[in-house]
Amino acid sequence: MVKLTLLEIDSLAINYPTSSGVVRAVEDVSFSLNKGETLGLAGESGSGKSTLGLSIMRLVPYPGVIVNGHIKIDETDILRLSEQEMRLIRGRKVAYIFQDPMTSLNPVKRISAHFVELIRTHEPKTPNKEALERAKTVLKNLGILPERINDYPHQFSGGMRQRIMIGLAIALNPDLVIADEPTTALDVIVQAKILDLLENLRKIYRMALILISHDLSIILERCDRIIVMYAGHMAEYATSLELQKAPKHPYTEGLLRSIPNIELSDQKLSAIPGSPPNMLDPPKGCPFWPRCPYAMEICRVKEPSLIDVGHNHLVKCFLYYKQGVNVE
Amino acid sequence: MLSEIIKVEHLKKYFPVQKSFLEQLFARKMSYVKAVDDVTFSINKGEIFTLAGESGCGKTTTGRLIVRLLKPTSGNIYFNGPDITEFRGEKLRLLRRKMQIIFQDPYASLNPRMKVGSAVGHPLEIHGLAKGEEKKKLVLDALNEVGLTPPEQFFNLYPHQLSGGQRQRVALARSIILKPEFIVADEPVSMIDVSLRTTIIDLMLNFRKELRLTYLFITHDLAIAKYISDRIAIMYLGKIIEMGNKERLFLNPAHPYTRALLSAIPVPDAERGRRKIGLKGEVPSAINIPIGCRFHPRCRNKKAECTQKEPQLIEIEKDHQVACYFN
Amino acid sequence: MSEVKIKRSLMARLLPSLTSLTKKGPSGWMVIIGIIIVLALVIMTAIGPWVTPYNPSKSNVGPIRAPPSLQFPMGTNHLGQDMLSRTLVGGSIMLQVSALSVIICFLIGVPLGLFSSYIGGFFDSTLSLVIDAIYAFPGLVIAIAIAAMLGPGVINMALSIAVVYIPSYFRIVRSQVLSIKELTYTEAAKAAGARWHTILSRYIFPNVIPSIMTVVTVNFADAALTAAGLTFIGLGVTYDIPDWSWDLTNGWKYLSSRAWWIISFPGLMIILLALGFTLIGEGLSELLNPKLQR
Amino acid sequence: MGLRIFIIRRILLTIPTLLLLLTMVFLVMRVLPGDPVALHFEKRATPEQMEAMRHILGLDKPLWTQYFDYIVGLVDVNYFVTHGYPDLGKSMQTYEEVGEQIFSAFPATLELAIYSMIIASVIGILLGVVSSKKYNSVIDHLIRGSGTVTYAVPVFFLGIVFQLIFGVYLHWLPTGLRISPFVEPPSGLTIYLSPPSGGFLYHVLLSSIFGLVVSAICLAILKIKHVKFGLKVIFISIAVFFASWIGYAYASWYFMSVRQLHISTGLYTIDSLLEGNLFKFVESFKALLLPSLTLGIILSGIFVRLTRTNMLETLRLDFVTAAKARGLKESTVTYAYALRNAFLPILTMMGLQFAMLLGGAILTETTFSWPGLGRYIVQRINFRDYTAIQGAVVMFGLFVTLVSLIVDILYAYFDPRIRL
Repeated sequence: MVKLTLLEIDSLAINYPTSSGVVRAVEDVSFSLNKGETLGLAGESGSGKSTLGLSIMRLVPYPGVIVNGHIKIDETDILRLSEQEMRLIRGRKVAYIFQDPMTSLNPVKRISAHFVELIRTHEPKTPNKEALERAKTVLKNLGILPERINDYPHQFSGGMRQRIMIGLAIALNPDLVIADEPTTALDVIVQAKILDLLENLRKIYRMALILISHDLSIILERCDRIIVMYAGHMAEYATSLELQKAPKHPYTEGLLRSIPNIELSDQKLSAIPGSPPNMLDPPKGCPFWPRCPYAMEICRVKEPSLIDVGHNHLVKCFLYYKQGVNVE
Repeated sequence: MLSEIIKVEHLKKYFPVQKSFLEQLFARKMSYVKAVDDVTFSINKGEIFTLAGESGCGKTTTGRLIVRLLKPTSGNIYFNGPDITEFRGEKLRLLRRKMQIIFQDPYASLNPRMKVGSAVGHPLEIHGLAKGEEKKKLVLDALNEVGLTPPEQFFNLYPHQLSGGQRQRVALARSIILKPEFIVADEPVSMIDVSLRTTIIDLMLNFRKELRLTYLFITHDLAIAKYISDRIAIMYLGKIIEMGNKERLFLNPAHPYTRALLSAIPVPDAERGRRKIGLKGEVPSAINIPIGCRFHPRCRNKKAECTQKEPQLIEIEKDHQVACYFN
Repeated sequence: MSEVKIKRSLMARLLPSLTSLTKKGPSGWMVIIGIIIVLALVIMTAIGPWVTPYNPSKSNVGPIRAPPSLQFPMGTNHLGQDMLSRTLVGGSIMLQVSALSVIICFLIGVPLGLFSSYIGGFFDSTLSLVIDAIYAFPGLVIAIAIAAMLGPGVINMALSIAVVYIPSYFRIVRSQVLSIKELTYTEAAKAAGARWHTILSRYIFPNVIPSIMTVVTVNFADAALTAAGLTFIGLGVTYDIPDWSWDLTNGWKYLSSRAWWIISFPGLMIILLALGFTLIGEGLSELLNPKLQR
Repeated sequence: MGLRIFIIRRILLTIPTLLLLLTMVFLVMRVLPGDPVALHFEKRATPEQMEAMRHILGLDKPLWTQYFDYIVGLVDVNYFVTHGYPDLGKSMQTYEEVGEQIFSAFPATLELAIYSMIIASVIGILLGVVSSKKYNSVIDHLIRGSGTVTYAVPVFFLGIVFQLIFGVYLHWLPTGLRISPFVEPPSGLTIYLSPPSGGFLYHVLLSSIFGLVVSAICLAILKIKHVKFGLKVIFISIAVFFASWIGYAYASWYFMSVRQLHISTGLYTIDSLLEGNLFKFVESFKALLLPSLTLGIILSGIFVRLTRTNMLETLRLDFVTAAKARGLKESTVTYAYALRNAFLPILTMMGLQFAMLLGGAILTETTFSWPGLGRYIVQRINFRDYTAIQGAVVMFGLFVTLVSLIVDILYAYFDPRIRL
């Protein structure tokens, strides 16, 4: 089987210049994603995972700016595209699903209008009627009665709206779907349903998926590969099996030990001491060192870079440097 | 039983559907949201009892009713024996020293214009228990106990200078400063970063030992519920549908809703694909609750009687009760 | 002694918050510029009587309607009064009227809003209905009707303006209290056994103050403009004391004589005064808008 | 479906609101300290004269009776139909009907209000959108700054400056009145009906045919709306038949006696167009230009700020980002998504700002000698003519209530969520 690289991100850095200083929301992130693969982005609030997700759409919210790096989709560097060219990639090649289904649909437009608008933006020659028919088919696949296509968003429940969002995402059969906390606002039963739906549709349409979540359990359950983000940095990158079995980064290790597992009884949880850094004033050196049980002298001074510890398992930690690193 | 600290009997809370003043004049009839609809349970001294369920199931309302932040529509609440449902004035104020509540959102539960020190010390002031230096000492002790060290440094900070986890610690300190016997913890960790949740939970568990506290723990996260609690009650649409000892309930879930709920919980395990039990439809509105068993429209194996009469909680094994005709 | 202490702590609090405003971008600067303008005008009006080149009320100190010259930098009006002197001291009535009306509004609107929304129920609904009706009514029409009933005078003007703006205070306080009541820290206080007046004074009121501040500043601007309007249609102070709006009105009456200086200078002063307060108000409301903060 | 119920309910709601409003006006005018009659005469009349005046105005009656008379006068439909204006009492100065004076002054205010509202919203919304799109840029600061300055300018000052520049110095535009005093005011559209032919029978026949046609159309509409045929439908169609039959008969009788149909709005720009007289249109438009620009520009400052804030808030919402993420065109996102939603709170505020506009209209009318309600009220204040002031205030109140009714219905029309 030939693996085709769909997305390639290279040393990406995103800053938010604010009145009280520059927030380096994403720093030195590089990874690639093959067609049809699933990748999980795990991290706590403020870890830069959503900014990273939006940057793939080139929609980093104001005042964020991409200050360094490349984002290539199918070999095209999207950072060099004109706004017009980029617009045609959004929704057609890459689709995005947002966290809160209650606010991500236009409240004054019918569901049908959302679909027709989308289809006719990217395929202007499609007649209205045909676009409507296609929308109805999509709804049917999502388990929503096609008659409800003329309803307004507020007439649907949260779970239903998230289905509609998924429908809008897959309607043009994109190569990549980015789901940013798609179920955080929903209850567990609905969450499981939505994630199942996403998984099934992904398989049917052979799409790649980037699942962004603060919940490592969901990501472990659903993704082939995982990136663990911490304070804008990629702490670790590995397959989910390897990440769970042999976590390398102390943060990943701590995270895995603090998640309760309903299948186990008498589980002993332990917390990561301290709290996430203030992004306006991050610690010097490795951002994790103030909370790290293995912190060394060098960690306070120098920032580690990503190193491969075998089988494309990357980790950003001095513990895995072969020889001593010079402290400058 | 003497060891019962809280007993709740047939507790109900119906909220009238809010309408504007002028709309009320034209409205045909009042409709109600039946947030809590006949709930009965008791909590033993020193135990952690969990109310779990999806959003809108009435778990938070039950917690607020017990600490008397809301007035029940009907039913009774007993605390250490006497019925506190009708307490008011000074009696209620004295009662409030014994029971406290911790809220979900650490960003909304602290007054932004009050420094940490005065926020934590305010309950002492309210009840006239300590003043000046004595108060400050008690506050510093409490801050120390919740792990905000050094406490002197946190004493003069405003809430906006703290992180979410630190704020929740302040809330915890505020709730234990009166040395209560009973605390309602309403989703205390659901808005805190994953890596910090365990700290808060561990603090709560410590206080149980040290202060011989009893908790009513309210959560939507059954994995945390399993970790922390002794007994669990599952609520659905304002009613407890299954209740019992933690081990028994998780080992042998009897209600179809509980089973679906348990199967839906994600597990931090990359290896095994778990089978999820789907449920059809969605939770109906609490204004029009289905007749009979309130779960029947979504149940796979319903029979005729489920649509007619509501099943009551019955004991299926020791310390394990279910409200379902199939047990 | 304690007063000194209070003053000192106030200064200690205000100064850093003023300097921190400069870091908050254009909105912060708007507030600072507004404060400077207002302070400058207040100081000018206060020390005006001692620095005027001529007696501002004295007629025929120069020729009638003389254009600006070295002797009369802002010209003279139809009575031969010196416009510069009149402009220097002409803010006093507007400042008095607007300050007085703001105080009345504050003293009535804020407590009314606090109690009404905290108590809730029928009292609150009825009161809100009445207040909303006043709010929806053209403000100047109410002010005119009441000023016409009460007759001219500084206090009467202030009263009629106050009636117009009390609803703004009531509404903002009420909506704030209602949203703060939803926040759990008031519930936490209640659960801790705090009495209602403690909750109102220590948990709710301090958090309402910022939004009241924006209303106060906007209200100052509106009151000044309304006062000018009332004077313009003859419901202001009827005797001749130096007043910007009075001068402006007179200038208008002799418009065909092309004496642009009689209207321009008082008009610009009114604009400056209203602008100062508007800048503060608009800057503050942008800074405090939770929907625009991230 | 839901919209209709909402509209009916909203219309019903205006009744208590109006009652409240009328009561408040009454309270201010009668209960507030200060005797209108004494104030009117300013101590220049004997007690007997004042007593006689009180008697004429009915002020000697008990307060409750006065209140009752006042409300009844306003809702007296018969009076309204026969006179063409409501009973608002007699002027203390001229002893003429206040209602008549107010109704003749009102169109001038309405015309001014409409034009300045259009100017304010066009300028305000356009600049507001631009400003929010260019958030924190030089353009944004400029627009925002000028909006703030506009807000601080007294409306009459701007009016005076305009008069000075365009009237006194440049002589481009008239500085007062609705139309030059040498031009006859436009009369509106007059349709001359041909003299009636045929006799009584002819009219009966014609009107019954008309009734049949109308009820047939009515049945067809019911059919399209899938209303089930039943007793209700029969009843409705019979009622419609009789109503249209009588209506037509009355109309044809009326026109027979009048023989000409006169349509006039009282708005000079529209009436002159109806009349087909372009010269009058230009004249009245020129006269309208300065006052409405003055008022519109002053008000636009608030609209800029409102639009900008609401747009900024809306542009941050998820559905706007989501729309961009679907690759929709920038213009679609800005207008169909952001502005369409931001427009709802703007619309509400527009309703409230209308009240402010009327306040500004009083000053503008005074500045430009515009013979509207505002100038009327100001003139009457100088005479201390309290019945007239009260009447004018009531009229302003009715106008505002009507506008807020329209705004609320529009809101419901634009926002599907409210129709629940």
